[in-house]
Amino acid sequence: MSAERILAALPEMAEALGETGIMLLITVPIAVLSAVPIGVLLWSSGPGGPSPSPRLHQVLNAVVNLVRSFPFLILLIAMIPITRLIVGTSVGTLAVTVPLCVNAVAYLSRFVEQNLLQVSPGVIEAAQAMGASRLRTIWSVLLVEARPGLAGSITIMVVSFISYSAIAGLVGGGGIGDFAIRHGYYRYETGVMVVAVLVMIALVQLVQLAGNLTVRRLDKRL
Amino acid sequence: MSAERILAALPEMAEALGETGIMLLITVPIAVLSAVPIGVLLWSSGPGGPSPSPRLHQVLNAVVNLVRSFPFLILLIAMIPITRLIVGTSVGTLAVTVPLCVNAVAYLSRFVEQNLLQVSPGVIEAAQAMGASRLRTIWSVLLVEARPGLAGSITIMVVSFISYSAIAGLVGGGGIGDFAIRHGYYRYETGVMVVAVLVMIALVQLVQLAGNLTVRRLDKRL
Amino acid sequence: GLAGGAASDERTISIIATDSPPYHDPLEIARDQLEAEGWRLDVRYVTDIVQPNHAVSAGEADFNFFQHGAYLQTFNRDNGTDVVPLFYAVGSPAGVYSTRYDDISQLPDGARIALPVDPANNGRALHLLAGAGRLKLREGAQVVTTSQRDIVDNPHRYSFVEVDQQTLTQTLPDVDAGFLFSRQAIEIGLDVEGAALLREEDLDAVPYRIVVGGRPDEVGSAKARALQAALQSPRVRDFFKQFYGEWAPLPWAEDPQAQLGQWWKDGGR
Amino acid sequence: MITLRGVTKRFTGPDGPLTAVDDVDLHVPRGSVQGIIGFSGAGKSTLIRLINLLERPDSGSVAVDGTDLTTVDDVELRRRRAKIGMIFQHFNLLANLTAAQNVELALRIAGVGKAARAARVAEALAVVDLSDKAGAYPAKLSGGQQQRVAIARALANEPSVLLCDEPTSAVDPRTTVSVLSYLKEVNERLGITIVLVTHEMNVVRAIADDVAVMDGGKVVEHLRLDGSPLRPETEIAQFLIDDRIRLRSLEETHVG
Amino acid sequence: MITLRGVTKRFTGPDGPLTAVDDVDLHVPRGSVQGIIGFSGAGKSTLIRLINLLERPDSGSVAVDGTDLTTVDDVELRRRRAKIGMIFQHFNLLANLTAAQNVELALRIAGVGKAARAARVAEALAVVDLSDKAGAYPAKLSGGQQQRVAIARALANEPSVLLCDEPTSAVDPRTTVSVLSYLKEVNERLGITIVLVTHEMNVVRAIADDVAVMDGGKVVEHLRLDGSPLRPETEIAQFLIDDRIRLRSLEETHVG
Ligand SMILES: Nc1ncnc2c1ncn2[C@@H]1O[C@H](COP(=O)(O)OP(=O)(O)OP(=O)(O)O)[C@@H](O)[C@H]1O
Ligand SMILES: Nc1ncnc2c1ncn2[C@@H]1O[C@H](COP(=O)(O)OP(=O)(O)OP(=O)(O)O)[C@@H](O)[C@H]1O
Ligand SMILES: [Mg+2]
Ligand SMILES: [Mg+2]
Repeated sequence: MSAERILAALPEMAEALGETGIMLLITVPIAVLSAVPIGVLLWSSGPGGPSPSPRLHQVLNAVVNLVRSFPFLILLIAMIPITRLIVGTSVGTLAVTVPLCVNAVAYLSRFVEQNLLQVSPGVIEAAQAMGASRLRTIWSVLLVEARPGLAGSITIMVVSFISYSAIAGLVGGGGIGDFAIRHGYYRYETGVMVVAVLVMIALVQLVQLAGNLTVRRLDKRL
Repeated sequence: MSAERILAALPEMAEALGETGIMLLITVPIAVLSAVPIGVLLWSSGPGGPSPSPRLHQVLNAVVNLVRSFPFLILLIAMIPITRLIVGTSVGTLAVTVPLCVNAVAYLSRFVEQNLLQVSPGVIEAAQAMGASRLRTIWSVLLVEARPGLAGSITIMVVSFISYSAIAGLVGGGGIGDFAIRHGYYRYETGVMVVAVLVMIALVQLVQLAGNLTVRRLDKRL
Repeated sequence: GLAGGAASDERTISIIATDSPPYHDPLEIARDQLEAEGWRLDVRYVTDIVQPNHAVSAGEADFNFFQHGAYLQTFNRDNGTDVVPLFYAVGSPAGVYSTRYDDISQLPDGARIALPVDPANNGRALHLLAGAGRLKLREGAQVVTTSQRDIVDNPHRYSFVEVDQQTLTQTLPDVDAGFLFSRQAIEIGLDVEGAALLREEDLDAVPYRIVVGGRPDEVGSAKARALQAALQSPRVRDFFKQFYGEWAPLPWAEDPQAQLGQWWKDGGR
Repeated sequence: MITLRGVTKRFTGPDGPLTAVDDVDLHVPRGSVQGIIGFSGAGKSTLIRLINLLERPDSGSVAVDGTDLTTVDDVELRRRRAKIGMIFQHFNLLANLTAAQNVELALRIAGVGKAARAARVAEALAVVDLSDKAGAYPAKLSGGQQQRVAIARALANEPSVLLCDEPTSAVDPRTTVSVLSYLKEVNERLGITIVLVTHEMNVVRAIADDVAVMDGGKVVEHLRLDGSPLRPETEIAQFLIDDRIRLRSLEETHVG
Repeated sequence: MITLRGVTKRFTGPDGPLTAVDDVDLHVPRGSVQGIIGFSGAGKSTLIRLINLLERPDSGSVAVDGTDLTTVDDVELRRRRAKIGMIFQHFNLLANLTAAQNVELALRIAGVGKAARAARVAEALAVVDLSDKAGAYPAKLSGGQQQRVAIARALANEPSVLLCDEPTSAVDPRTTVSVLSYLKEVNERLGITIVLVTHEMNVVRAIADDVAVMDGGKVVEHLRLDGSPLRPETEIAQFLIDDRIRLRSLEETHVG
């Protein structure tokens, strides 16, 4: 009976996987593209950064902390009007990507800041001595040296987001995590849940493997 | 009326804050103490690490990924028998710290691994040349050099966990995040929720500030 | 609270409850009365709907207060638990509402309909639609286990989106129609009866009454009697009247065990 | 042409403030080679870093080619810096770029077009005899090879001023000759002004026109290297100029 | 006493495999000072790193004090290494420890008791004339000061073998004299065996008993420094021995 149920649930599971895919495909690029500049600003405006600006740093810091303070569920609810404005609806996979992005950006900005702090001050000085503009220093020096660390952080984030989709179910966002909970937990179809969790584990292993390989390929220090 | 409700909710909010405190006080030290050795093993057994061991690395990697694959709710449920064994109950603040710890350990282990990857290979070689044992190298060299990065990562984790307690509410774990959700989401007491969120924001700002200061104090490169 | 150990001492009544108004406020009112009588009420609020039954079953709490009878019956069957519906608290009627249409006949083909994601009420919404002839469900499908998979014919090509109970009100403007509990319709200013596209005919349908659950050995116990008296007090009645309006269904005198048993024997639909 | 006037730079040391560069006046005419020598910690690196404003002076003015750099805005400072090459004591190579990419970076920053870059990278690497290591990452290079990449990076840009902080500390005599010959050549051919910190007197002798001797943050003596015999006045200069190592003099020289 | 036999080490270079050390035999008697010179990239650092097995040889044996290190287990290797001091070309100081803490680390690793450590740290820092910078972090030290901390760290342990990779590359002549005098002193007094890579011939002359000349991974010549005049046979040795810098010889020497 359980096997039968699992078979019956397979198409729906495939759909859920697709939803997770959509969420990641939308969230991750947006998060990376927004978090890198924010993280760079956080770092460069901070004390010890190349252009310290206590005011800007405090504001950015506060905004990032603000977003990170919200439990995701509250963020999701609080953002419904904005979500509706952006994607036209407050339910479904697309709708959930909006708070997911906001959360991801805040999360990743901190990672970016942290990675930049690890870059050797010497190479930044070298760029300055060559007369590099701020943007050029960031793009051609800082991000190049921080690349392996950033790849590692992005991997950590993507993995988190695979299981995060569990909360997306609250507004019909779907995804494999939501699927596992709805079937396995609420409908007691343990077999289906186990399969769903196995799929998630496989997905996470894959992402982590790809991430680790990327880090190793990017890191030229050894 | 709202002001009145907020006032009435204050003692309960204080209690919730206390619960968050308990959760953090239990979870963070355990997470740090367990994640550091696991992260060190992950790093040292990995390719490029000082004692590469593909088998051990794969096993550790898989276990960490396994835990990180589970949506927190499923982890919480799946662990109930273990939780009951350890703290004697499956509901309440203490009960929720068990899965919270497990999740935190997996999460932080990755951070530790990532931070160790950033330590300059030269100082590790220097320790080896001095005849340092593996443990000594890790303790007196690796962790010393990774200290600022680790402090940053722990800060990121603590901040995450403040709002994480929202999920703890599923099984009556309490905490300020849960308080906010119960009042704001389930009881529509928006005023109370706003106050709770403000408290969380203040808490997060405080933690982040302390974290940033610690990082800056520990980092001697500039 | 910082929960330790199992079902507490003689004069402490421990209960696990949901933290929504129809559960929270009566409990707080009951607390006063119980304390006056020398009881201590230890409430643990949870948001999950699975663990409370397990916790009571395992003796970690004396009672729970979060579910309707239909959910409890099915839960017991599916999980091998034996939680007994001790007494009723209040009826919890529901309906299908819309901010876009006034009548079910206006609902166009292909309409998007919001369902609660929790199994206790997910099937309930589908049965409402089936009852009105808008779609066909598998023969013999029980309310609590019914899901979209049980739809055998969907002539109007409705699509469904499943959201959390609590977000049903906020997401209603984004769908063509959605399931709401009566109290939710009240909260967003809808006319409970007038605005409904579909409404559960029997305002006070037996299986959807909220029950207080406990282990079989609590039937008739001193704690159960004290709790029942406190949750069915005049002050609680006043609260429900104020909360729902005069039609508040309060079938306090009836015996949930017998009624739900009968309903279950009849096929649990 | 470089003119420092009353330049002072203070740091916070382990026990209290520390004047690393103390009221230094220095004039380096266009096209000349200025050597700087001094004991370890005398303030040589700090002084050279003050010239392109990597360290901002606490007081005093720093003029390069007639403009006081302490007064110009960021954009102008960057434009100026692009024409001031620098070889760092610690190389400061990017670990994630190959030797060639490290050199190319300097050209990209200077706005050299893609087409021209490859040729100039190859040329610069050839000067330091590293053509065969163009594709190697710094971690896989020997110490001397890393230093040579740093030299190539500074040369590639055809700067008008070149600041060299111990540019040959890690390289063997042959490479030293090769690097110095090249420096001398560009100095004479293109009129590049060179400031060179070193502790190797033979390096100074080979190409410097004038040597400033630093001690405790101050320039305590100037020696002209115009072929006439050197007559150092300060004890420090006398010691530094004499590069024979006489271990027997341990008692007198060991200060610790 | 150090004996290398047929030691070979290969790396993967940017274009194919690269033999950094090629079938080298080397015998350094106990208590003697072995110099190693050679062009940049000749394999000097690799060779010295092979002696304490920081690089494992692809073939050949490495014996220190009679034991072939390639055959001992980890614990024994560590015990051995504790008696082999090393000064790295790139210093490799811990950025988050002060100068004193960096030196103390070596003592802690060697198992020196807390009471004894403070005195020995102070002593080692005094030898390199850095007592006033004991509390400074490496980032706040000049290049030469950093190198001196690295020297103090290697000396503090009173090793029986000392491997020095360009130990005076960043320091001025006075410090060089001071360091070399100390090395000579411990060498003579305690019979410490020293291997010294350098590109400064005056350093070699001052303390080495024998100089190995490396080229392309091979030891191509040995020069004894027993006071008799040097008669280098290979061209390389001739070039290296002559530390006058003659820029006119550019045409012949510039290989790039
Ligand atoms: N980890 C490595 N991977 C690949 N190639 C390396 C590595 N380490 C060194 N090499 C190469 O091996 C050769 C010898 O390097 P080594 O560091 O021993 O030279 P060296 O004689 O110490 O030179 P220098 O005087 O410049 O320090 C060089 O060509 C170098 O590029
Ligand atoms: N960032 C800093 N913070 C504090 N003190 C510093 C800093 N940089 C340098 N110093 C100190 O200033 C003094 C001068 O340093 P500088 O690097 O200019 O010396 P130097 O002449 O280049 O020495 P070396 O020949 O050893 O490289 C030294 O005592 C050093 O410790
Ligand atoms: Mg210097
Ligand atoms: Mg070397």
